[in-house]
Amino acid sequence: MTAPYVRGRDRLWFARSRRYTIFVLRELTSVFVAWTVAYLLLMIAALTGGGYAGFVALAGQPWMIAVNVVALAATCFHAITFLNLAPKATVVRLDGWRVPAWMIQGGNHSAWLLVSAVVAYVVLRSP
Amino acid sequence: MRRVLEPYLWLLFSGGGVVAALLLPVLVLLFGVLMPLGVLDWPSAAHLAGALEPLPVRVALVAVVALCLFHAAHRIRHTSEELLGLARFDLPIAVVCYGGALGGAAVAAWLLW
Amino acid sequence: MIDVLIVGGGGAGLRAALAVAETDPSLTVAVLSKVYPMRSHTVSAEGGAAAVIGAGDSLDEHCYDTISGGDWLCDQDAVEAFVAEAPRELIQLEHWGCPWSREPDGRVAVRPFGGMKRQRTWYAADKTGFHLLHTLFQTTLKYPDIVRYDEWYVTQLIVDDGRVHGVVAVEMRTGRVEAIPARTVILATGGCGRAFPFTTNATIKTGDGMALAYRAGAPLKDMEFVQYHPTGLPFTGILITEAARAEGGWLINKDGYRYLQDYDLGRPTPAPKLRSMELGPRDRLSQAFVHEQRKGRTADTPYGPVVYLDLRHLGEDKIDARIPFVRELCRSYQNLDPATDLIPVRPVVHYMMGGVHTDLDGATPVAGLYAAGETACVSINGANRLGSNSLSEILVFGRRAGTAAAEFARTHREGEPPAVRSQGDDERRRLTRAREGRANGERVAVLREEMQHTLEGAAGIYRGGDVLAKAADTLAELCERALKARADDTSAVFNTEMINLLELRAMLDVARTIVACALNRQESRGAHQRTDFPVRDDGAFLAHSLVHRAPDGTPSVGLLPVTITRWPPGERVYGRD
Amino acid sequence: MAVTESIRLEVARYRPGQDAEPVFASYEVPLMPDWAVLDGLTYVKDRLDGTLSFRWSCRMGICGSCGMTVNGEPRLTCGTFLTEYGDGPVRIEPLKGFPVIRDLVVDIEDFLAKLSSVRPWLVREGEELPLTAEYAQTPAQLDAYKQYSMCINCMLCYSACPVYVLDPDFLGPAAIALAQRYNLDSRDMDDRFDVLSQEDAVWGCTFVGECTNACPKHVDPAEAIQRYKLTAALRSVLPWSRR
Ligand SMILES: Cc1cc2nc3c(=O)[nH]c(=O)nc-3n(C[C@H](O)[C@H](O)[C@H](O)COP(=O)(O)OP(=O)(O)OC[C@H]3O[C@@H](n4cnc5c(N)ncnc54)[C@H](O)[C@@H]3O)c2cc1C
Ligand code: SF4
Ligand code: F3S
Ligand code: FES
Repeated sequence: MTAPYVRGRDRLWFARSRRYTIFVLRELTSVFVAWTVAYLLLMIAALTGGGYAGFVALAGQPWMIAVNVVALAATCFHAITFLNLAPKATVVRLDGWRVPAWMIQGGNHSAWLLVSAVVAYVVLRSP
Repeated sequence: MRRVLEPYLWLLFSGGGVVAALLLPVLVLLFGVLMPLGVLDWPSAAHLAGALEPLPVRVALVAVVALCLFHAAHRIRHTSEELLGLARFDLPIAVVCYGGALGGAAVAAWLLW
Repeated sequence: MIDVLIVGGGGAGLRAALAVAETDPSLTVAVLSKVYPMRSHTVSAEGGAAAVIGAGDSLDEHCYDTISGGDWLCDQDAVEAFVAEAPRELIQLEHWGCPWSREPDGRVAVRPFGGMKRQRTWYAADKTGFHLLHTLFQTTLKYPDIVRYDEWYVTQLIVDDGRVHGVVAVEMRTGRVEAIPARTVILATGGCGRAFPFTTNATIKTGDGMALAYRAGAPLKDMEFVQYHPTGLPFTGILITEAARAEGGWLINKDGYRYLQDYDLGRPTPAPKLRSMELGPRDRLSQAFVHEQRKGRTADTPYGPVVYLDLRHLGEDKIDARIPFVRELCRSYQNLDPATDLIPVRPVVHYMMGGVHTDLDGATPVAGLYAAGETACVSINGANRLGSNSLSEILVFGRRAGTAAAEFARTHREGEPPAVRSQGDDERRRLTRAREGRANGERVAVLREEMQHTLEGAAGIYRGGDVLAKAADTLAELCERALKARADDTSAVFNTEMINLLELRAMLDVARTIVACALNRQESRGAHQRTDFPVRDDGAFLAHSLVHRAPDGTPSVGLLPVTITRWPPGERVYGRD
Repeated sequence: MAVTESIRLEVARYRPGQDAEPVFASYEVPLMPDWAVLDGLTYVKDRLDGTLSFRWSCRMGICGSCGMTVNGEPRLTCGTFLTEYGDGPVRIEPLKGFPVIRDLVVDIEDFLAKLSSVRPWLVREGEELPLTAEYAQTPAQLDAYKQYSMCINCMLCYSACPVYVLDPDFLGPAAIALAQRYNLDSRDMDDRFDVLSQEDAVWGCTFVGECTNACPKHVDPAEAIQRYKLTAALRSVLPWSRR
């Protein structure tokens, strides 16, 4: 008679607002993180087991390039969101003054650029 | 039991998130996009194998693989449960996800030694 | 059987509950409230709570400010007890975790306030009441033995043979009507600002406790003293705290002139000066507004005449540090930024000095019935309350009432009399009938608006005998009409239409006592200004109004002498040293 | 003020015993420039339909009772203005994620139980100061927890959090922020690890961050939770490091 109404599970909750959708996309970048790791492992396998040429051919397949372009976008999205959210867990206080989030974020992104540059240098420097 | 594990899983997830953020984009960019498209030349196998030679590099690589996969496993576990409403199957899902991550790390170790 | 049943989960009620729980865990204590405790109106208080702490201040000075502020209508023994215990109460709150604003050395900070000669108002930015209420509420959670009846509405006190035995209340969620037996009842139901059309008060402030006590035979005291706060936002009535003036805000008329200097409140100085100009008492400031309006020096808005509160010279940093909520409220509700714009304000009904007549322990003449907080009148506020005395009052007298009720419950262990059941059954029948619905009749809102405008017209800042007499008749007639009000909602579950009707009836009872007391007091004192009797008359009226309900429902007013201990009546001097 | 325009409110009605599930009722109310959604609802209740039930009290954004879903978003209806919705209609539903008692009134008992479960009071050990002296706390120490003390218990953050809406056992944003309000208070001696470091407590949060977006008082519960995750993780790795 006076029972409260309990709404059933909303299966499409992630489509109810743009921000929910972005959240889900952010989480789904993890699939491409896993993919990227798998791809790199394939390459390592080719390097250590001999078959590098075969790997290079596989990597050149258009569908493979397409997948990797998506993976690039996903990992970049992951990097941006993850590095932006980091200051939430780490509140840095100097002498009672709270270091503003943008500074920490800025530091994170600079680190990202730096690491990327180093990696690129190691891979590409002429043998 | 898993209650006690949660903080450790989260640390691995967070560490993996940072590593993935710092390293993966540049790696896919180089090996997945620019080289296959011919914008850059593929380095020689010898050069790459040489780069993998030092022990610290191999240890680091295994760690990177493990952390990134843990990161992915953690998110995939939670997202699949939230997206598909599978929270009641948390235990098997967790086993599959984290098991997969461990497996991947093992493969990496095996390949590099 | 409940030993101490507290009606009201605001500051006074929760403080009383803690007093019982902390001193005698063997007693059962319950808090019953028509809203969840943290929604109670104490949450809206902004400016601060007064208590002497600083060096250079003294208890006597706080007493004197309070008594002169109250135009010598305060009971001075009550004021002395209040002032002496207030510091302890505010420190107790600190020990419970209240986030008081601090000095750089870690001590509690104080700010100036209207009518106070020293800085003694403790504050938590400008959300003092919010922090105070949440601290109290969260501290009560530590005591799982404090039983809570959340969203229960008390409709009647069970009184038999001059002694209270409990209450009848509706559980709003189910519509269930229950007689709840109790050895003692403490009314902590807050004020009645909603009886007026334009008020700072929340919608729950409908004078229920005053009406409950009054109908149960306990007299109300000093009901003619209704405080107008000088600075409310035009349309909503939302309060801009006095702290805005304490921090240095100016009141200016439409010509940009600090008009208070024309009303014997001192000379303008750039920095705020205690007990002067903008830091004068509220009654005098609100009266000055009326005179400005008559002189045509107020500005017109769709919601009536206004003057302006000027905070621009304080600068953004000070506003954000000291009165951030003022900025938030102005932005949301007035679409302006006090750092760059003038805030339009006008006087608004804010606080009820009168209430249920009690002694220093909150005891009413009905045995076992206590009252504390805004609903009570211990008589520390007299004819005009000073800002920031009320939050301290609800703590001091909440605790006192709790302790006294606990003592009464310990010493009166007799069982439940048959009256509990029979009165409960009667009330249940009445309320069930009320839910059967009535299609023809006037809407609650229509009656309510008529009551509000009648009251504002007759018992506003200035009052006249003939208007009051007419209002008394109109209100009596409205009481009749309210008995036949329309009722569309027949549901038992969360029937707010029925609650609104019960609240209306409470407000009507209270409104009639306000008008009757105002009519009886043929003098001008504090917040009660009679155009036909413009001066204070200590010969005839240095006395409280005490109003009883006659059997036919009409209010009958008598006088009760004021207790004077050390401060003989004198002139109220502001801005002149 | 002269009424120039009107706006349509579509209000969810649920009358237990009468409706199997909520239905929408339409009301036409004046579109006044300074009316909040709540003013629209009180207009309906006062003039059009006395049977509509909803909670409100302070009408100034501080009591926390008037939270509802307005056009899909959790909002304080006293602080959300009709003009925001232009030509309307404005769809008003009860807060998502809570059982509906009637019309726009939801059941908050479970939320209150959660608040109580985190020991939201000052926990102290040892000697107490007498009631003549306060515990010293510098403005910087006050600042360390102040933001988390601003919560008005309006529950918008719960309604916005998909984790809570899917799994009502999740301790949820406001309760964790409240725990942190005390954890970070220099006068408090507890860290509430036993209640907070649980699967259904901080570890249940997947950092959607919507709680913080929805919060009308800038409490930033998402931050409170992530900070505690770090605290709890470090405490687990270094068991001797309490706080
Ligand atoms: C906007 C504003 C700002 C203020 N600022 C200050 C300030 O800065 N300093 C200061 O000292 N004072 C201030 N005041 C005054 C002060 O806040 C109040 O006087 C004080 O909070 C009253 O507290 P209380 O406990 O008596 O009542 P309330 O907090 O109003 O609580 C009343 C309780 O009674 C319950 N109740 C009522 N009727 C019933 C019923 N029939 N059945 C069941 N329960 C019922 C309600 O649910 C509620 O829990 C301010 C007031 C306002 C309006
Ligand atoms: S954290 Fe914010 S949104 Fe959540 S209950 Fe508190 S005030 Fe409301
Ligand atoms: S939305 Fe929910 S998942 Fe966490 S960050 Fe906020 S509690
Ligand atoms: S009515 Fe109090 S927060 Fe909206």
